[in-house]
Amino acid sequence: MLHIYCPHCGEYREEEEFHCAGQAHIARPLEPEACSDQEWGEYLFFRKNPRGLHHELWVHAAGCRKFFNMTRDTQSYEIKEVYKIGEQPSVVAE
Amino acid sequence: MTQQNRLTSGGRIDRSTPLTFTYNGKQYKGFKGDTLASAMLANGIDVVARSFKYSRPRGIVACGAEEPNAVLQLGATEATQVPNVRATQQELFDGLVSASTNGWPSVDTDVMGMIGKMGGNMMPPGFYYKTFMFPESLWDTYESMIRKAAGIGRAPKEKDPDTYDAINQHCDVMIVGAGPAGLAAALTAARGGARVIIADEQNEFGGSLLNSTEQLDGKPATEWVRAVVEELSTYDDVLLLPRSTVNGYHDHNFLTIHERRTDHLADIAPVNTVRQRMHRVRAKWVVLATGAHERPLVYANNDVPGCMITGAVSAYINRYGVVPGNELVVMTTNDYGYQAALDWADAGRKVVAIVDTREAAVGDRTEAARQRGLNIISGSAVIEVQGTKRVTGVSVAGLSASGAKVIGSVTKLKADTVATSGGWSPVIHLSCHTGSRPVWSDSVVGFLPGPTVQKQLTAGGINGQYETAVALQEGLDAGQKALAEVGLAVADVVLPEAKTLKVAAPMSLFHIPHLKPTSQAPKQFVDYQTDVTAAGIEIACREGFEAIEHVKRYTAMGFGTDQGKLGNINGMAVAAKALNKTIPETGTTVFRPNYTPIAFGAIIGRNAGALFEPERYTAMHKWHVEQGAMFEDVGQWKRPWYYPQKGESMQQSLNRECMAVRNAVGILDASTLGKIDVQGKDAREFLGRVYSNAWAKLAIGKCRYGLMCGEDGMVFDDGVTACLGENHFVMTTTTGGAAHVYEWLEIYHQTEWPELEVYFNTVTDHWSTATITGPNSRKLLEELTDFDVSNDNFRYMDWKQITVAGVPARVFRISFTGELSFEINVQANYGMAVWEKLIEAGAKYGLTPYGTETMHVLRAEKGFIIAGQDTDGSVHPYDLGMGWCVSNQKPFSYIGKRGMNRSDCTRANRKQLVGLKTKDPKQVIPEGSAAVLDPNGPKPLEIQGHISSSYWSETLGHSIAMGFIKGGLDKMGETVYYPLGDGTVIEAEICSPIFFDPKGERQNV
Amino acid sequence: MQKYSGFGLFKHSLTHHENWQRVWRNPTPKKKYDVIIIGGGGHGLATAYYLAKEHGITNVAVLEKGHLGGGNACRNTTIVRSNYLWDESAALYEHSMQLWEGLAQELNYNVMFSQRGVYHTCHTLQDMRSNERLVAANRLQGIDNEMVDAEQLQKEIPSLDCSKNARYPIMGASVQRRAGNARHDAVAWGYARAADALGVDLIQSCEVIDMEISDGKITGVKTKQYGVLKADRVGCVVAGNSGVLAKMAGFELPVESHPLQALVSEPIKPFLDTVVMSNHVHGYMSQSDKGDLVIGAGIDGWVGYGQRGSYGIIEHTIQAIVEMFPCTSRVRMNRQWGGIVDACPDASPIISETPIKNLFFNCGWGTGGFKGTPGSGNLFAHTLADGKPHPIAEPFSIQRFHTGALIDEHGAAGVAH
Amino acid sequence: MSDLNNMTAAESAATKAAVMNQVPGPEIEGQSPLHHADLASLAKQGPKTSGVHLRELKLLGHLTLRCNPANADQLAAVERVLGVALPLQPLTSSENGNYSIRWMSPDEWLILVPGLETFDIETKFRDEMPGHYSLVNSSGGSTVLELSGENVVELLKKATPIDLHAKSFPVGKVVSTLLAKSTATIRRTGDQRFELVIRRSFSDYIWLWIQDASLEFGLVVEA
Repeated sequence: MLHIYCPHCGEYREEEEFHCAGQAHIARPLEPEACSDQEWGEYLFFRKNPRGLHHELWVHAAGCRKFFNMTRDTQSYEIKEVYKIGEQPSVVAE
Repeated sequence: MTQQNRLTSGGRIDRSTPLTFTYNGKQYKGFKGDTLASAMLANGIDVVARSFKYSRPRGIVACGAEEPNAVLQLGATEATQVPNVRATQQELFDGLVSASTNGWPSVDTDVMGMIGKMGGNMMPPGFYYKTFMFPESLWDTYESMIRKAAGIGRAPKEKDPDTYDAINQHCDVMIVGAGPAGLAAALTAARGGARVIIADEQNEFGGSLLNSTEQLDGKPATEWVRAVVEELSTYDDVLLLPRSTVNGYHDHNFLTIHERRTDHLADIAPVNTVRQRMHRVRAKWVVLATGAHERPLVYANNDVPGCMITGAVSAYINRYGVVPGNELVVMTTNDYGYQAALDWADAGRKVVAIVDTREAAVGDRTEAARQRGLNIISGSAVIEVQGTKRVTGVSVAGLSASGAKVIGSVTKLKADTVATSGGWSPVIHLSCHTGSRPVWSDSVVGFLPGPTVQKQLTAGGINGQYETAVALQEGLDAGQKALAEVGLAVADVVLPEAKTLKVAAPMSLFHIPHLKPTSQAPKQFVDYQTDVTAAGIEIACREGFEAIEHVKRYTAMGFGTDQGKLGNINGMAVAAKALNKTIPETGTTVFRPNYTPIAFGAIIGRNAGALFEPERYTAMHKWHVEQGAMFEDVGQWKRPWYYPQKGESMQQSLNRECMAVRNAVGILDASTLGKIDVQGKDAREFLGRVYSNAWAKLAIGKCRYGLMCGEDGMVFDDGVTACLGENHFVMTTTTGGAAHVYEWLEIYHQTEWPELEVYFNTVTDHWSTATITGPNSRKLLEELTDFDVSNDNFRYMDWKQITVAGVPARVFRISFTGELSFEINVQANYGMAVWEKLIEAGAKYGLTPYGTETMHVLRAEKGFIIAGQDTDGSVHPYDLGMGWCVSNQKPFSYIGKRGMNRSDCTRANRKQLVGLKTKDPKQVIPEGSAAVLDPNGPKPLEIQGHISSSYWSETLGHSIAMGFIKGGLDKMGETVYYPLGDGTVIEAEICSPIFFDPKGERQNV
Repeated sequence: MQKYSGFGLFKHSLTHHENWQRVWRNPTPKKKYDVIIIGGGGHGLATAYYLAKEHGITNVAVLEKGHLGGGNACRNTTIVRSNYLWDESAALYEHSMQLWEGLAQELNYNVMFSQRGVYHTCHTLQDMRSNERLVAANRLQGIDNEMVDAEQLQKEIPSLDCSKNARYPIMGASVQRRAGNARHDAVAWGYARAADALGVDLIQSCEVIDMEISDGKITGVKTKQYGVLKADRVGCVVAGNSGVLAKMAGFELPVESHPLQALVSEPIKPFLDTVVMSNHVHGYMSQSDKGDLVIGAGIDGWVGYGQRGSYGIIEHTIQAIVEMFPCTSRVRMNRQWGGIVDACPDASPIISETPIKNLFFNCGWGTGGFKGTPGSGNLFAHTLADGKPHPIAEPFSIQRFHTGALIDEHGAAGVAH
Repeated sequence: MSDLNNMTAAESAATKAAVMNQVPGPEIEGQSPLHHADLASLAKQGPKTSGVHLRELKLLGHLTLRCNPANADQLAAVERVLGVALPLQPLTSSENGNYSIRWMSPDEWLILVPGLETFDIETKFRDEMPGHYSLVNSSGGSTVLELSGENVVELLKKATPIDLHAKSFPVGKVVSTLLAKSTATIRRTGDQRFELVIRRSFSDYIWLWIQDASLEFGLVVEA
């Protein structure tokens, strides 16, 4: 069970209050019509899925209902940091 | 029965409180403070089980969680049966009823035992895989035979009468184990002002100190224990949990503690108390002071009742005042084994010999034994045991220095008990749970906790430190370290004086050789419960199962309910020897939760029966119940499904409800629909981006239907949104989709378009919605409002803020039935009041309550879809024939636009939603039926599509259906076939899904 | 290959089982193979076996970084069934089902395939609709699957609570009677033994650390223990590592790897002789021939390679089990563990060519890989032999995630299994 | 009636949002979410001493305000309307007589007021609040349970993963979190007293849960 620091509430909460919304920093193409089927497919479905550091999007669903980013090691499950939407991570996955 | 093995004094039992218990139908006596196992030994019960594979008689080997044999069925009544209870961990209570689980006709005289003797050689590891294959047809028979032999205890047949619960705990320091190390750590942390939880699986704190005659500060060690426990219980922030096993160590220092609150009192928990409780602990730091398990040695016939481990023998004598025999032979590879002989002698019974596999080991304990004049045979081993249901004697022979070979002659000694010690294995289970791999230590001759990312400290036996003085010191150090880590000052603790004994080096020996090669020697058991022998492990290795995981799986070693606490290391040693590798080379075992088994009930706590999952109710729920409504589960909601009247079949109810709506007026509780309040100057823009259709021109006071698609273009929800003000809208969603839609809006707002000025708020629970629909609905409404609800003043797709039945309301003139309809929304606190007024006033207009089923029929007559029923995540608006609900003029590329233009989404022959009219109007196509063009073709037949909605329409006097057909929109009038399970085929014609009032006149009147 | 039989067993018992042959060799790898299969799990071993047996390609190596069958092959809950919704998947899983039937005899290794039936219970009208749709589709696909009502279900499974007072009363169930369980380890070992006997090199403790790729074409792999091994074609079958190997080859997959947990009770006397799964209350259970209740838990919602998940999932799963089987409340949970499942967005696998020539991937089986083992291996072998997908495998290409031709089996895949 | 509509028109013009007085005349009795449980009679019959006390603070006005904490004009407006400032610190609350404000999220607050004042306050907000904000009346959608007594912390620990130790959960703190299988906004109002804002549709479940979980302590229902 992960113990997650909510950057909006400013304290640690149990994983049960959150849920993961997948890989972070996937921006919606500004001009979808300009995307090929291939590009749109990659935006929709293709993911980094790394063994190691990963940037994820989480939401404090049962708490403040705000989304935020998390940098987590997918092997050891260590959470390196959490940061708000629009912010950049200080620990970056390769 | 007399307790022939009970000492007249000593131990921690209360001889003034005798208890009666039953084992296999016979009554026995024990004392308060006994475990079931100690009481059984006191009564001289030797055979407690028959082994799983060979059905050999088995006796009690150990005195704790590591016991592999004494696994019994408990329970005085059917409902309170508990399978697989370890007698060594079950406290005795008056009236306890227990039974052995295998053996026919009885555990003492068992027919299978004969077969075990004869067929034993036919059952090498993996024998299942090598046989029972021919003929193929007989496998089912073979399997049913195999299953007859399966299992240990049995599940009750009745519902569990007990309750359980879970409680969330938070602390600075979680200490696992209340032996000397754990208590020292707890005392230190507590004095330092930390929030502490200390848990121990036993009924009282003290750990190893309870089993010995050791002294601290010149007094019995248990006095120090009492003092420490007394002090700890004075701190508000210290939680003491006896009878509580820390069973799982999960990520980020989350631990689960299984507390048995009443299992020591009775079969069934006292009224208003829970039988067991799970503590879900989040600890800043964890101190593992879990101690160590003694390893038995592996020798021929080492499973005969009377073969035990030395620590257990000492524990039964010192803690329970029970000597489990008369003539003891000890075999040991280390000094600690001597203690059992000393305690046995102190108890006044005969020590036949101490067989030490080492040459001339000199430590304080060995010397004590010598001074006592005990017969010590060095450089030798017990290579075989005689006896079947109880040890009758042993064969002792000299060993080569390495312990690999038997040398010299064999002497036979008479004895009824053999206690062995192959050294100790640190209890590292918890440290492995979070993925940390243990590390082998040659000096400890065991695995130690490996590196971990958890905030974890260890102290005492788990570090291979078995001297009390060292354990105390390590406990104190761990306590101080934890204090520092959580930012508290060093605590002032003085440890008691413990005598440190000199210990000679242990010998690294696990498997005692026999005169014959292992494959031919009498069985030498490694894992008692799964009947894994040294020979079996050698076979596995010989066959090429070389990875330790392969060995374990092929032989089933460690797969018992004790999870190999006694046997695993020995097994790895035997495998290593067979493969000419070292133990670390052979590989490590990884332990997983649970440390010891936990009742399902304890894991689920209160979330059972009525509290398994919430039932969500609307403000009018009580009324529906009183009307005898049948309910449909929609998400967590209970929605009225239909309202049967006396003697009505379901279809009759539906026909009545449908006709009432078409000819008079019906009323539906629509409160469960999701409602989201949308405010802000960009609300309109936002709607345009999340819906497929246009919103720019929706005027204040108007409503509009919208389709919501994913980025893949597939429809996932729909609903009506009303414009309440220039910057104010209220959106409705499907009942099941509400939460998802709300999060959908938030994620796009928060992550993609934060610049848009809009706020979303869920108001589903705030509004109660009563929908009145049918030709008489206006008349009914007129009675309850003085607002002019005429068609001129209140148009179709308008909403008005008026007063209904004296309650301020938002009324939406929208229709899901095709009839003139008004959806009356009032604050839920007044929902029932308005509902009851409507019912009262409606009587004269034939007002009829209807449920979700009738709603489905009525909307299907109109060809309206239900998201989730007529969509399945694979259809876009055009597939649904709802191109009219898509606006490609919008400047912004709304969610779904690009997706529904991918090549596969625009190809010909996609499955499209159409109506289906059966040739025989009376036939209703079962929902889910699949369409084919030629029902007589060869299988697999190409499926053209499926029926998503299908009903009998009383209004139209024939069946109606909606379904998907490849290229269906271009196939109007063509025929498709629906082959049914009974072999019949329904023929249907493809038509428009709008069966009733195609021009939509009725809703506009 | 040493023939296994009851008689053989007896014969060996006379010589104290000292003469059993090795089940497989421990060869040192050659420098060059026709085909290298990365991944010595069930699917990889089956692929090797069918390559040798059906395509006569025996110059094959299976590279396994740990020990054979040590991944999901030995961590799953062993359910085998073929009642999937869409024609494409039905064809795939039924192909597999037909290979299961008779597999023990073919491999001369008892994989204990037990066709004890698999029930999907329905607790809501929506459940009923989707199962009726499934049953209707399967019927036309030539796959056995039928509906039973609650009353009949109660007769067939007495320990299941089919009463009206459950939170979500059971309304009925679909049952595929040909479905059931098999012994997971035995499947991997049986394929390994048979492949080895046909000349396939099974290389354990051999980790692939890079791919030898030049102008868009793969020529071999670099291993930690044996350096570069050349191959004409490389097949990657590494559930739980697909993303990692794809990254070595320089592309991403429409796959995410999630923890999937499972658990067993202590062994108890058999009371459940079939498999019951509920998508709605989200739990499923069978009872092994040893007596353990084998229970599959859900997937964690985040990427995780640690072979462990969150405790909350265990709690929810057991809640569902006790809700369905109230008599298990006093039964005790013995052990839990976790695997890594590679999940595709449409809950269907990938058996496909890749952007790299001669490199093929077989992955994304999500929670349903075990049942697919024979079919997956059989079709992937065909793909590796021909250099292009078998017709049944064609729809399962990576391209479908670009065109949009997904095969959405979330309904049929249901609970994690 | 026409009043309501004219008023709405006016409102819409002024605030671009629809507001209405949702509370009818006194002749119509409101039914709180736990109305069906008839706590009043339970209070009469039930025990008087126990470890846990329960009281429903029913039919209060619940207003959800969402605005920009960095907008000084908005903050000032709130203070003008309620006579107390918005608690800007996460997980805190503030109160002024019958008014209390709970921090819900960086841009969201729950304002509790006496039921009959709801509309006036809503109207005041519409008059006073500048800029981009939303104000939503959610009075019908939730209710408040007051739980107190010597075992109240132990009871709540069975339902919520929040650390309730006074060190980390002082009086005045507010958290939105899980409550068994539902959710609640929990505010500590005393050493052994908490207020739980819960959702209407889950209230019966929570009522059942509290009865069950408090068996070992005994439950006193207060009117």
